[in-house]
Amino acid sequence: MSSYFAQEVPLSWYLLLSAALFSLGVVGFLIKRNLITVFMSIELMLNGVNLSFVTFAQQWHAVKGQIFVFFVMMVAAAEAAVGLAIIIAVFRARATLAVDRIDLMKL
Amino acid sequence: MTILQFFLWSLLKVAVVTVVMLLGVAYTVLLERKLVGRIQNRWGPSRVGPFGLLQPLVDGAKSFLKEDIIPTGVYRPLYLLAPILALGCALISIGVVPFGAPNIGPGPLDLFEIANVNVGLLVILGVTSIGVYGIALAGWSSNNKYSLLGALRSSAQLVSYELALGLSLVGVVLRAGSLNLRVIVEQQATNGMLSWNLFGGMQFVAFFIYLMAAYAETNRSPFDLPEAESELTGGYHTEYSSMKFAMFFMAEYGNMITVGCVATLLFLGGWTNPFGNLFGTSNNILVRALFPLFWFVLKVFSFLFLYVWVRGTLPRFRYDQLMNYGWRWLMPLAILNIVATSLWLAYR
Amino acid sequence: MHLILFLVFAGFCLGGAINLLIQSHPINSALSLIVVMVSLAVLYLLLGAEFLAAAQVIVYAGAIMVLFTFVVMLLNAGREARTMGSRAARSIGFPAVVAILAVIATVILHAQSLGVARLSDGLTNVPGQTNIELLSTVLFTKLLLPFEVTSVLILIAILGAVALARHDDTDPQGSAERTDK
Amino acid sequence: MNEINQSILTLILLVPLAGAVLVALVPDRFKLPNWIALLTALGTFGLTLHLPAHFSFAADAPRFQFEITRLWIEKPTIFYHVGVDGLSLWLVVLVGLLAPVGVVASWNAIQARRKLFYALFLVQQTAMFGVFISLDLMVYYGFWELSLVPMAILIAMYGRKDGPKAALKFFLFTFIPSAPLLVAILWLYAKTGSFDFATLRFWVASGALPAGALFWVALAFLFAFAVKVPVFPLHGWVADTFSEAPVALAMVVAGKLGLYSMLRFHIGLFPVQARAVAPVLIGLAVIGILYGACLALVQRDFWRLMAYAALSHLSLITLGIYGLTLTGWEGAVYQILNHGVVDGALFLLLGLLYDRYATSQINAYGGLAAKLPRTTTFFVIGSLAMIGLPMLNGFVGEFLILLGTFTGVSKGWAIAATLGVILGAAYMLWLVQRLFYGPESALAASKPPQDLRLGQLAVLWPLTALMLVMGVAPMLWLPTIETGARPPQLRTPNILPLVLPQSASPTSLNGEGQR
Amino acid sequence: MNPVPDIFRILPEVILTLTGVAVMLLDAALPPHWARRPLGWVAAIGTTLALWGSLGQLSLPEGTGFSGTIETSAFTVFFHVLICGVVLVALLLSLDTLPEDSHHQGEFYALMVFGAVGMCLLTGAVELLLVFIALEISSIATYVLAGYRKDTARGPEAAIKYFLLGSFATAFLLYGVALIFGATGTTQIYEIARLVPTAQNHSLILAGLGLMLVGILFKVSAAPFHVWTPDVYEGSPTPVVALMSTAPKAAAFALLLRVVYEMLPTLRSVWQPLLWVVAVLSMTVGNLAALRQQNVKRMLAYSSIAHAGYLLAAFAGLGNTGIAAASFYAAAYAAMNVGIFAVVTLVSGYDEKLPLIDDFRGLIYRSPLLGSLLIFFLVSLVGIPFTGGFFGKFYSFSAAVGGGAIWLAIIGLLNSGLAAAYYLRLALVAAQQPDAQKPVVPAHRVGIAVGAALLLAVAATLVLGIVPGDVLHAAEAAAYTLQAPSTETSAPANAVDLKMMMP
Repeated sequence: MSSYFAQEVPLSWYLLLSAALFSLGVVGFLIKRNLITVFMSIELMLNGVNLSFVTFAQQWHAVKGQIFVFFVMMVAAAEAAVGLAIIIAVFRARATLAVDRIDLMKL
Repeated sequence: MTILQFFLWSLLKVAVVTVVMLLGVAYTVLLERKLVGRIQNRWGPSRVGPFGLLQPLVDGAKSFLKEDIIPTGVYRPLYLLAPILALGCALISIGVVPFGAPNIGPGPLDLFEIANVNVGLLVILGVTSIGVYGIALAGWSSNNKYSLLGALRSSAQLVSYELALGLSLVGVVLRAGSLNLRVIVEQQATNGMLSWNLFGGMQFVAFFIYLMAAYAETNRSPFDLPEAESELTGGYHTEYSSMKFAMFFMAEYGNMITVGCVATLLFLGGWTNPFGNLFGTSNNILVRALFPLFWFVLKVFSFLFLYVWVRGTLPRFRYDQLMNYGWRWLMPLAILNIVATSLWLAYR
Repeated sequence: MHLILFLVFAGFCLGGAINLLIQSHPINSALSLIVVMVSLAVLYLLLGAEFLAAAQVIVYAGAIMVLFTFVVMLLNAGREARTMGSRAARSIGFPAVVAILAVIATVILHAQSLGVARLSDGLTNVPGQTNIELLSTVLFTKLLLPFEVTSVLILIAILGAVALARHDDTDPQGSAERTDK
Repeated sequence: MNEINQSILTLILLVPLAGAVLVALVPDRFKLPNWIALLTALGTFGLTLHLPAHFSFAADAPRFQFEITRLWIEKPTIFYHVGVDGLSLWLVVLVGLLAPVGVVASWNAIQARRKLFYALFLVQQTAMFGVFISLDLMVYYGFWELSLVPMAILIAMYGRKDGPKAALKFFLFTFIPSAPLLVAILWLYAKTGSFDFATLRFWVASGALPAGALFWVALAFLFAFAVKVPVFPLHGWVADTFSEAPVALAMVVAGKLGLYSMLRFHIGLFPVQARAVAPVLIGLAVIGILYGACLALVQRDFWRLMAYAALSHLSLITLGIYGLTLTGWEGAVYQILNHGVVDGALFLLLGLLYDRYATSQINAYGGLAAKLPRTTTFFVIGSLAMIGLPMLNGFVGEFLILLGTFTGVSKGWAIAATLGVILGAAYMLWLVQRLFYGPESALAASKPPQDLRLGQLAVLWPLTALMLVMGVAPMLWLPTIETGARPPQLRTPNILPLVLPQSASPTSLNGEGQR
Repeated sequence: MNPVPDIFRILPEVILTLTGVAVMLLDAALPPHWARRPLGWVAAIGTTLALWGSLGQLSLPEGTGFSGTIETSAFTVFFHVLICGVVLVALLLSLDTLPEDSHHQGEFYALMVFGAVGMCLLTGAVELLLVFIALEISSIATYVLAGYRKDTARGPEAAIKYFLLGSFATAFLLYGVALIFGATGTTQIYEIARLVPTAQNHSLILAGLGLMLVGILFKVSAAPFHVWTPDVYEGSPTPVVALMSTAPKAAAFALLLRVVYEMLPTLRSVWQPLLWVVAVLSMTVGNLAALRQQNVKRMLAYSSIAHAGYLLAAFAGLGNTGIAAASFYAAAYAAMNVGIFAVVTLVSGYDEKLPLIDDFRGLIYRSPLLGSLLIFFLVSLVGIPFTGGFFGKFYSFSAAVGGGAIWLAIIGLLNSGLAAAYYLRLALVAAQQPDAQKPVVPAHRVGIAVGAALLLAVAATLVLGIVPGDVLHAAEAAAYTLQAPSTETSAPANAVDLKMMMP
């Protein structure tokens, strides 16, 4: 099978992509104004990190990297459950998801 | 085999399978109408063609020709995307289903499976889980409270039962030690029906859970709450008409077929002969190619029959009953099944 | 082939990520993120991590993002205001992001002996052993404790989600309905 | 007896603490807290008297007596190391003496929450004793810091009008400078591995430590002490604290701790560095004398007047210390004692006036002499002692300091300082005149006269007698002080070996035994 | 090879997990109208058992279990005891202060205990994967607990801020781990330490270290990653603040110690200046901001930022000295902070009727006990001798001075002078005459549980302040086990010789 995919891509490209995703996530965290999208930006960051792990796993032939990603997914799922529950609680208490209006306590 | 050949062959397989699948969908609809008719002591469609066999074609034509209404309040991009997503996901998963015996075909080519993936089962689960979006987005983008409620119900239902569904398959995977569907089937091939996971594999509990979850996953009666006409005037596809409605319709039946395929592969021995080697094996290439296909289709067909039978028999659940059933009964049961299976495997 | 696939799906990834930032409606952002995740799954496949590719689709796209869209739909939050963040975020955050990206990119580009990606049989050297077998072997021997501990994590998440999302004044009948949120 | 000598200092530390715990536990009824505090204070005073009674003047007697050394914390090595020498001996006694005075002064003044007051007052006693007897820098620092807390709380809770503000000011003024002090101590430890006074002195003298850093370390020490004294530009807290603090605390707050610490831990540890900065301090001290005196002249509030008077007097003592002459030192230590005794008496009396008439505005008073003859008499005696009338104690101290300055430093400074003393006479006598003489004010007429009562007399008589005795028989005290100022092995007069010119070889500065 | 059964290596965690599960199941099994308070006692007993269990681990030979993923040593035991102690105090505190009719009380206790599992694991983990999961366990538990007063407007707000910023930080940490994995090919801390000196891609490690530091410093709320702290503290239930301002922080500091001293000791020249700057920033920012606060919890939040700075000053110390000082400070800080939050809980109540500093006016008149305790803990936070706070600062700064960072110590001590201003403000307000116009709100009754909690906190603070020897020994043993003895550097190398020359 692998003969079909003979052309190779340097791993650094993957890493750059991962860095880009991570940075875009950070940017999203900073500019997004809705709690849910802010949270999504964090997920984007995690995905960027995951790509790094998988790439490095390939680099070192170390399956640990892939397992790490597996765990990150599980954690992300747990985080999503809790985070969205919190978001729902916020919405119930404040009837808004706008970051700028969650400001009872000034940051 | 060059890369070009590989491409062409793959394209051919995809085309054939898609056509067969769509035909299957169409005739499943007919099958259902006929069967439900019989169950209710009437004939069902019988005017178009002999025994109404051409009815699906007419239905299709009707869908195409109807006026395509897009209500003004909808969120257009997603409204248009949703049916495509739904149908697409329903069709894709067939791509990893092996529906015939392996190693038949020129060279390394596998004629009866589009792609043999090591994690085939996971692919099916993954694609199915994406399918939720079609329904969710449809309901949401319709900008209609019935649609939204239907979509919310549906996505909650799908997410909930997907867990039970996935867990019910773990026992099978434990037995096979692989996620490759071909491996799973081969493992049940030794003694015909006796070595099926359903019987010899002691996975009847899992099969039961799978069955229940499958009904819920495909929004079929008795779990067809998302489109409960009496409450939701049609649920998530209330605002859809013509071809787009047909796509949802086809997606539902496509999912049924996929689910039937998976049940066949995982519990009913896939394409293998239920009687094992009782009648000996033939060396004729045609026999070797077509008999498995026959068995496979037969098994899927029986599964579909079961679907319709249940629909014709059981009333609809209430929503909280549905959720309670999924979380409080099926899930723990599935987990127990996993524990029991692993213990059994460990101490066998 | 590998190159083309990489370029295509990397493009999807970046496009999705940027779209996530641009879109003002949460649901569009969520869909963009799903695009990113599914494209990443393909990239994982290219990197020989087939199990992860499947898990990515099932867990991320199929479960986590469903929850997201579900909540977006449930709360029907509407478009977000375009304030582009606070002044602090603009004046400190963006330079910081650029700096981080620049540093990491430089580091990566200067990193030595980075190999090339191959769709190998999942890092394994034993013939016939699949990626998933290798993965599970390591997972259940060397990394057993983290795996076991994850159950506590999941337990906490369930406990917490239920405690937070449940209406306090409803009857126990209705609670099951919300367990999945 | 030896056993008592072994444990007397620990007892002195623990008895007030135990008293504090006891006060905290008993119910606030029948003036129980007052009595317990008084008994504790008297008992502690009795214990402190053990020290001069058994202090050895033998030529071969160790410099520090009643020493106790116990390992407290292994790493960093901190010893519970206490002991007294001639410098600290009388100060300990003074603290012991002022404790019952303070209790008596608060007897009626403190009506609410007496338990807390007396408990904290006794804790404060412990802290002050601790400062005077500690010979391990960490232990010393501990007590030094500890002394702030009860003081601040007491000022805040029992202060007059703006208690909390004054307390905060006091605390910050004295707490922040102790930051560099601690760093300096830590630096010394990092370099030498010891907090012990004697060890550190040896190290500093050995010249093994970098001189530049040592200069800053010494400065950090000095800074912390100078604020506490206070030395002229650092006196911002003193007026507020005096006018707000309860009487019992005002009489103990100023001077002693800082001045003693200067002698022991600045000059004592860093003679060379101290010598380098001495001229600056002399200048500041003289400014402080004049500045304090001038400000005291214009005050309308007798607490503030007393505060600036204290600034003036304490500056005089600082002058004595940084003149670096033996005469000056003896005078300084003696003057610390005088100041304690005299201020104790005066504050007690002013406190009574304040309690009675509820104002500290001087011009509200007048013509009290006829109605309160005893009060007037004691106040006049105290004032005279403070001014430095011959035959009273203030004279001896001031004279010694001025003499030391005159001979050891410069005539000009001495003359300037004398001018301050004269100004001191002016404001004190003017105060007496305004308070007690002249036409009877409306305020004085508004209340029925009530002169000193038995308890107050019981305190004031001994204090007054002490002023007289200290004035006529300074020889009872001075030898002891001299043993502290000048280690017993060197009975040579005048300039101390510690302040030898820098050209002297480092070994000659080693500890006690040379030349 | 390893004679100790693996289960003993995670004994406290196992006990805590079982306790949590028991509490959870009992909560589900008890009839809805029954009081949930006994569950708190179950949790407290379980935590105490876990504390004993971790003390029992001292008898184990130092080493790792579960294929080198978790370690037991004096270091882990030190932090386990610390964490279990704090959780115990927080549990006792919640027992008496949670409103009787509060919903999900059982879940509250279970979450606390489960959170402790994560924190304990975090201090013992020597595998970054386990570190990550443990960190998440403790974080998620605290996120949920932070939002527990969900009927108020501030509770969910606090939770969401904590959650978003916490997850954000975790992502950074994770990226750092990824880069370090990329440079070394492993995530086992010992192996990383072994491989780092010879690793090819040094810059990758540096970038990874930087990102990991960002993540960890977020968790310990050090400036400039502190912005979440005041809001979260203000909005969270006070018993939870008592917990989360101490135990997870202690665990995160343990992680920081492990990362910098055990995993990357060779990069000292890189991380030390970074932590130096962060320490100074934290102290200064924390103290300056605390000066302006009107809300007690916000003030204490900023003060905790400042304390993180003081603790970080210890990282300027060399080898064992620094680790021991940091560990000791963590203990002292935990003792006094949990104590003061206990007092604040009792004064302002679970529903926080009295959140402002002015509301504390005359506390000592309303409730002499609470007032005195408040002042006592404040005094300790100021760092007055004979309290834990003093020795904490003392060791921290002497480590800094020993490591050559005299300026850090000076800035730190000046800062603690600055800090005295606001601590004292609160203390003095509490000591003032009560406002006659204001209606007197009775302070919370001090019950058995809360009394025990306060007693523990006071005792710990006093013990750490008067006889710190034993704890310091433990901290030094911890430092010794964390770090290979070879890297120990003795600052006054020539001091020993000279001392021998002394008469």
